[in-house]
Amino acid sequence: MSAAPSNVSPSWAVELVGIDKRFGPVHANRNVTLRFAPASIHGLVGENGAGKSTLMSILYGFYEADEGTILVRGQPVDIRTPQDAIRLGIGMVHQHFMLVETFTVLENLLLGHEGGPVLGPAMARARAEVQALEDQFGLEVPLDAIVSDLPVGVQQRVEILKALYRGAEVLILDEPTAVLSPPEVEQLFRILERLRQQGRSVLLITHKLKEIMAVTDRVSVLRRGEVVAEFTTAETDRQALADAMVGRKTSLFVEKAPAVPGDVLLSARQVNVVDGRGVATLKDASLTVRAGEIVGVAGVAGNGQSELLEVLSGMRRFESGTVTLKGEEIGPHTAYDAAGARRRGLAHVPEDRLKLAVIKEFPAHESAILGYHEDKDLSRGLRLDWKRVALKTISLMERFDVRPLNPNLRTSLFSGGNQQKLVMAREMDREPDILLVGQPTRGVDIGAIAFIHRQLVSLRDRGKAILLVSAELDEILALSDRVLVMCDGEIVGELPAAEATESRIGTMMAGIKEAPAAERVAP
Amino acid sequence: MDFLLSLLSLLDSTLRLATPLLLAALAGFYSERAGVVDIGLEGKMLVAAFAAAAAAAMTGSAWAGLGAGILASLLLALLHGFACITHRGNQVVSGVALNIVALGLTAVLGNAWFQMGGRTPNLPAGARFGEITLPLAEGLRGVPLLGPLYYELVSGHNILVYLALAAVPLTFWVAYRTRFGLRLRAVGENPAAVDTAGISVTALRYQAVLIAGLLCGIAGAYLSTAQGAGFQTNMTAGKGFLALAALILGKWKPVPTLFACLLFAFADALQTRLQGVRLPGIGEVPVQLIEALPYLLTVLLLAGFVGKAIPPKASGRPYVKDR
Amino acid sequence: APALAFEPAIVFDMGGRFDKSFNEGANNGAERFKADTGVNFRWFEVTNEAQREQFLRRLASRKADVIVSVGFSMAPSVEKVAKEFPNVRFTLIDGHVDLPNVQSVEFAEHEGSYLVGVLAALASKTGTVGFVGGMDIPLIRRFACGYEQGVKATKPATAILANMAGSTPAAWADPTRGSELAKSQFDRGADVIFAAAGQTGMGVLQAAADAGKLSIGVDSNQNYLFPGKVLTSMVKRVDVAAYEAFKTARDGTWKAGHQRLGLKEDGVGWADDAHNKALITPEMRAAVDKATAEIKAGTRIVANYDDAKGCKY
Amino acid sequence: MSAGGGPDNLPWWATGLLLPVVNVALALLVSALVILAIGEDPVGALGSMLRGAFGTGEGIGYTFYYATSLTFTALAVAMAFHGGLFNIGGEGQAYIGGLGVGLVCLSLGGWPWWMVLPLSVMGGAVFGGVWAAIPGWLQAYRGSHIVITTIMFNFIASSLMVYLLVNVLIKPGQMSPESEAFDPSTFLPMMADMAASVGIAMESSPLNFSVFLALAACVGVWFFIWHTRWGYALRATGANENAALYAGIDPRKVIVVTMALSGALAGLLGVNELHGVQHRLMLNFPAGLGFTGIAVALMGRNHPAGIIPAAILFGALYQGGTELIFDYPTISRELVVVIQGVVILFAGALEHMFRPALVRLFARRPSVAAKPAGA
Ligand SMILES: Nc1ncnc2c1ncn2[C@@H]1O[C@H](COP(=O)(O)OP(=O)(O)OP(=O)(O)O)[C@@H](O)[C@H]1O
Ligand SMILES: Nc1ncnc2c1ncn2[C@@H]1O[C@H](COP(=O)(O)OP(=O)(O)OP(=O)(O)O)[C@@H](O)[C@H]1O
Ligand SMILES: [Mg+2]
Ligand SMILES: [Mg+2]
Repeated sequence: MSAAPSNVSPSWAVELVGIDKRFGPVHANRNVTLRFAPASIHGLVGENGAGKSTLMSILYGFYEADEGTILVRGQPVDIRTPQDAIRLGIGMVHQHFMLVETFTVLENLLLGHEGGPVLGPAMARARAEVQALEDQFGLEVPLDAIVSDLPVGVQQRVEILKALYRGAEVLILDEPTAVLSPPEVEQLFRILERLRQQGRSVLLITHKLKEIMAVTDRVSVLRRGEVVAEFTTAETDRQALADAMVGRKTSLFVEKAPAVPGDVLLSARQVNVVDGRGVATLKDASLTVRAGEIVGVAGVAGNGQSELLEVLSGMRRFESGTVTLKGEEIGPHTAYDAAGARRRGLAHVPEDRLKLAVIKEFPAHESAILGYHEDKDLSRGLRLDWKRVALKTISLMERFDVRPLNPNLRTSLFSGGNQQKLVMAREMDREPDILLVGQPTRGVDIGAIAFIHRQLVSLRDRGKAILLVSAELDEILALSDRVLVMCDGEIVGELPAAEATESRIGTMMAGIKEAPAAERVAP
Repeated sequence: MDFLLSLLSLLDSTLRLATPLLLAALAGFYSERAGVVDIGLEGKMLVAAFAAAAAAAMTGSAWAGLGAGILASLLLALLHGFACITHRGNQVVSGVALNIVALGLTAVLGNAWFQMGGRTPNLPAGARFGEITLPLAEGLRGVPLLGPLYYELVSGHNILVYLALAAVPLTFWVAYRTRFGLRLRAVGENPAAVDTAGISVTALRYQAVLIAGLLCGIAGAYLSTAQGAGFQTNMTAGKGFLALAALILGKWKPVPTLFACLLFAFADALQTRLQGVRLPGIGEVPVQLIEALPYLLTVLLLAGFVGKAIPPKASGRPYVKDR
Repeated sequence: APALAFEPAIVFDMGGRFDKSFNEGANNGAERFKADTGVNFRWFEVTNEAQREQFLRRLASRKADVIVSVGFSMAPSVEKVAKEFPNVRFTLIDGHVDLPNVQSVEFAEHEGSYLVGVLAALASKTGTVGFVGGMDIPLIRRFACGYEQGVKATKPATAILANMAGSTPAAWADPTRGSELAKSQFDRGADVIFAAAGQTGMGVLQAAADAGKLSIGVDSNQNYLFPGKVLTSMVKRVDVAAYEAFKTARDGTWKAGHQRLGLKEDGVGWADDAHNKALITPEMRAAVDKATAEIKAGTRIVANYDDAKGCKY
Repeated sequence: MSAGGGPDNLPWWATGLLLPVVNVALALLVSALVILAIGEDPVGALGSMLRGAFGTGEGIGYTFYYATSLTFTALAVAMAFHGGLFNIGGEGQAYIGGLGVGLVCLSLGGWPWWMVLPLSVMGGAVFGGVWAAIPGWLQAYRGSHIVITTIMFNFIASSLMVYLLVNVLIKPGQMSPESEAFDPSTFLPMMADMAASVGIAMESSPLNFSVFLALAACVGVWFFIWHTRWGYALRATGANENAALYAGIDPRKVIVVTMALSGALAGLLGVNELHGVQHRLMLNFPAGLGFTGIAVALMGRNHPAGIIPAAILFGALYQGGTELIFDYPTISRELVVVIQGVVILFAGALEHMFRPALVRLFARRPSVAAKPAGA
């Protein structure tokens, strides 16, 4: 617990003193004290479940602390509801979006700040004000679009704009970059910079230590609900932060031998998908994946990667084209579903684990057989043999270090990282010939990331074919033997690992095609 | 001319029958748009019908009846709110329970107060909402087409019918043009967004539930003091459920809901006129088939044309700050 | 020492004892018996099928002296329980059970309906009369058929509009629907409507009074409900049946067997009192009296819907 | 409505036993106030209900007879619930199921009951199942809201049955719209007779062999939902349709099948009411038991182990209520309805009212001022 500056002279923007919070048996915050200065960007890091979101929700009045005091600009304050926080000039962008999806952007901005009982005139006024804000910060948001029609990145911008519109002097950002593309991240950082110049303070939560290093002035580390360290960013490095978060020495690098690709196990030719609204979401997608290689698919979320995974895994019909699975051709009219895919030796870790890969209400052991409940070795006659299922689950949990080791705990009570490990364990357990993986480490802390990466590489080394979709360029670069880049439903380029650099992929992600042969040296 | 008159009479009857459905469906609109499922429209209408008839019988004033009806319905609405909002109870169970309580209680109180088997005395003209002849109706009656249209269809209803019709644009305005409406629709979709915007979810939902109570109160009073002349046990006879169906058919939007109500009422009015009609080749259509017509129609419409109705996302779920 | 108290009982059908209709008629008879003799009676209202037998059996095992069961739906239960308790007397109203300890009382509703049909035809100025039935069951069709015969026999050119309120027991208790049906019939030209629909009929009577048209009540005398607006009522003397059952059981003259009470037995008739005096013209009175006499004498036969298997006459 | 203790860590017996008992007690207290308000003796009246429901052999018979019917309709609701469907159509499915039962019994006159029973069960299940599968299909393939379609199908069932009974199936020359009586050879044995045949004297009541069928249905439903692959697929679909799709389950098929099974369970009500007791096809025999089944299922937390006691509670309310109006002529049958509503309100909708208090009671943590999470 390194020193908070001892002299009192720089008046703090916000001081959280001795905050304590429990959720039933979970002690989310333990006597946390955290201060940050005006005109500064303060980072907050910690493993999954360390209590970061809880702490900030308390500052925002969304939760009430069991104990502790809050001071804003030196004055003790009583924050019981978000309304109190808003009045004190505190704004928050939540980790899970707080948007009304059926509303337009403008309506979302207006909510709670309508400026009069009738919307008409207020709406016009708000439009002008928001426009001014957009210009000032270079944030572009279509005000009359329905939120659910917008890509997540834009939704994130709406959230930020909402906080700015409400006049936040102190802006809390809870993992805002998880869904942003690299250029969007850069843009966000420019905004944060401008806020700091205006004398406002920003509190930034992120799992990406690179970002911490890039923009923050100071950074606090939370572990198991406690503040365990605080650094001046300029005086520390990623390794030190990682070690403080986990509480021991960690390795941030994956070791990996060159790939030895074998036969083509999975391929797609000219696959097209049109969604329910008639929009083409996948256009003439073609690819091959060989045994013993990891093919990475890079791209900003929402550019057809989800559809690609869904088509290949049998969850979605496609309009035209063929998919070839271990030599077997599958057309738009072939009977092919997720169960069929699994029978043919294809496993799938989907992008959105909470929506697809586990059932939150089920106990862990029931989630641990999702997709495999028809397996002969799990049933006895008509009966699903729960004893065998439990044994199986325990072995999965042990192999992948899922904590707590309790197969009867409700799935939703496991932390995100542990849920992800459970899904990985389930899908890798049957030694699939082909593994489709989407966003394997989204929202997962660095300890778990390294583990998951090692598992993927070892599967590859056992001669399996892996298709990896990730919005994290670092992840793509660290794992892939070959990189495909997607933009607007198309596969716009392909690079061998050796030639894949951040900037080349970045330009391709933005939709600027380059001929595969054209060699350019990265700056 | 004869055809015109019978058509007008059909439409006239449609309006009368649509009124309670419309009021109740709009009540459901407010409640469900705020995220509180309301199976209890039926029960609220029933207590209101009883209270209105009882008060009108005792005071001789239809307006006193209306006031009593609204009050009774509000009390039931508060109870629903207490169970579902304050105590986060299951909204469907609460609605079912309140329907049953309303069914029993109105009969018990009716028996205790009037000793007429749960009925209230027949209301004299003064204790009911009479028909209003709109200005110029008599004078314009002779004008071809428009005259009868105005006289037969537009004029000559009681004030609650006009009130119900006026409630549709009013509701539209409230829901889509006011601050309250914006918040109401938001809390039914994503209460957490409302909460983090610094607005009380609980207060908002209580307001919505109470508005539902108010509208059901008017609907109930209409049944016993305008359309009818006294209260009978279970006189709502499923209208609350039909109103709910209209709300869903109208996809939780005020204007389409109006059309759904009119459709149900039209089918209902039509079926009284179709009884005994012979169709070429088929012969006399069984009464029961005609009677089932509104329901069959609804199913066909739902299956064929309306498509998927997407309820307010948070409806049915109590709000808990949770991940 | 006083003799063991006399204990009569009555079981009402689902409509309940204040249904303004045949249950209420039976109730009136029982109340009259109570007023005359000071003897109290037990009563129950059935709420579901299982309770029919349950109430009957309970009353029988407690040695009720006579058990009046109101409504044709009670017939199967009466049959079953009467077999179990051969020493208990049962009177079944509106139904028929052949057992040595059961008295079945049925009414010739078609005859009474015929008379009000005569009156309706004569009272109508538009030449169109209406009929609103409750639930669509043979009993109500019998009413409708008698009514139709009366109308047609009097003024063959008269048009008859007929509606049933519904297919569930709710059809007996839906005055709103009754008033809508009445309004639709008025709109189609009817100016007299016969309502044989329990409480649903109240809506018909109300709508007629509101519209300044005429209605005809059913079962009990309903003329007083809207004086001057109810042409008459087709009375079915369920009250007499109930009263007689209690009285004969008390004085020992109760007899099992089947009775069909028609005009001749004064079991059915039309209500003629101060409330509708002004509505009945001498011409109407003459016509209805003539019909009454002929039916009683057997010279005019009113076809019964059930016997004829349809309204054929 | 998740089963078992939530995140507030109450022991299972507190949520499973203590809380319901407290809630029912409160409901009875409120009922007592209502009885007091109409000028009757509440202790005597509630005592009479209790005696009526459980005090005599006959009373117990009736209580369990009602509970049998309620078990079928509640299981129907529970089955659909686990598939993520809210089936309000139990009433209509029971009605049409009864038609199936009736047709089987009418056409198999002369057969012994134990041969008729499997067929009448099938008749009820198939008719009820098909009647429910249509709304299921409409939901799955046409997106028609199941709540409306099942409500509509209740009305349609009612019209259909009246048509059939008035025009087709009515026993000729009879006033009430009922079919001919079934052949006595087909009658299910009455519990009293079965008891008598093994030398136990039991008062006569409508309780019949169907009660065993109801128990078997409970076990069957429990086994199906929680111990088979199909049950797993059903629950997965109910909890998360997208996850089901991911797992290779076709949610649309599951929805249709779930509704069919749900309707089949509701259809078995006809076995108890018609094959067991009334011995003829008649109008309106479900008499609201389909609707009450919703309350029973929700109070029983959609699990057979909860449904059985909840069904008995409601059976006791029905039968105790009958006894109440027998003993207290001034109390009308509608008061019994009020009491039922109050029980559903307190034991169902307000079930969480005492939870925070209970949590405080059980939280013997050292830390003071433990506020309830997330006001
Ligand atoms: N709502 C809850 N109620 C009860 N227990 C919970 C709840 N949420 C989480 N837990 C439990 O609290 C513990 C800590 O969860 P947390 O989210 O902090 O995981 P973690 O240790 O950070 O794991 P990871 O780093 O993999 O995310 C877990 O054992 C989890 O099961
Ligand atoms: N509403 C709640 N009810 C119960 N437990 C909760 C609740 N919210 C959070 N928790 C628990 O509190 C602990 C801290 O959660 P919190 O969300 O603050 O972690 P975090 O540091 O933001 O993690 P992540 O990096 O995954 O976002 C976790 O164990 C979590 O399970
Ligand atoms: Mg976590
Ligand atoms: Mg967080």
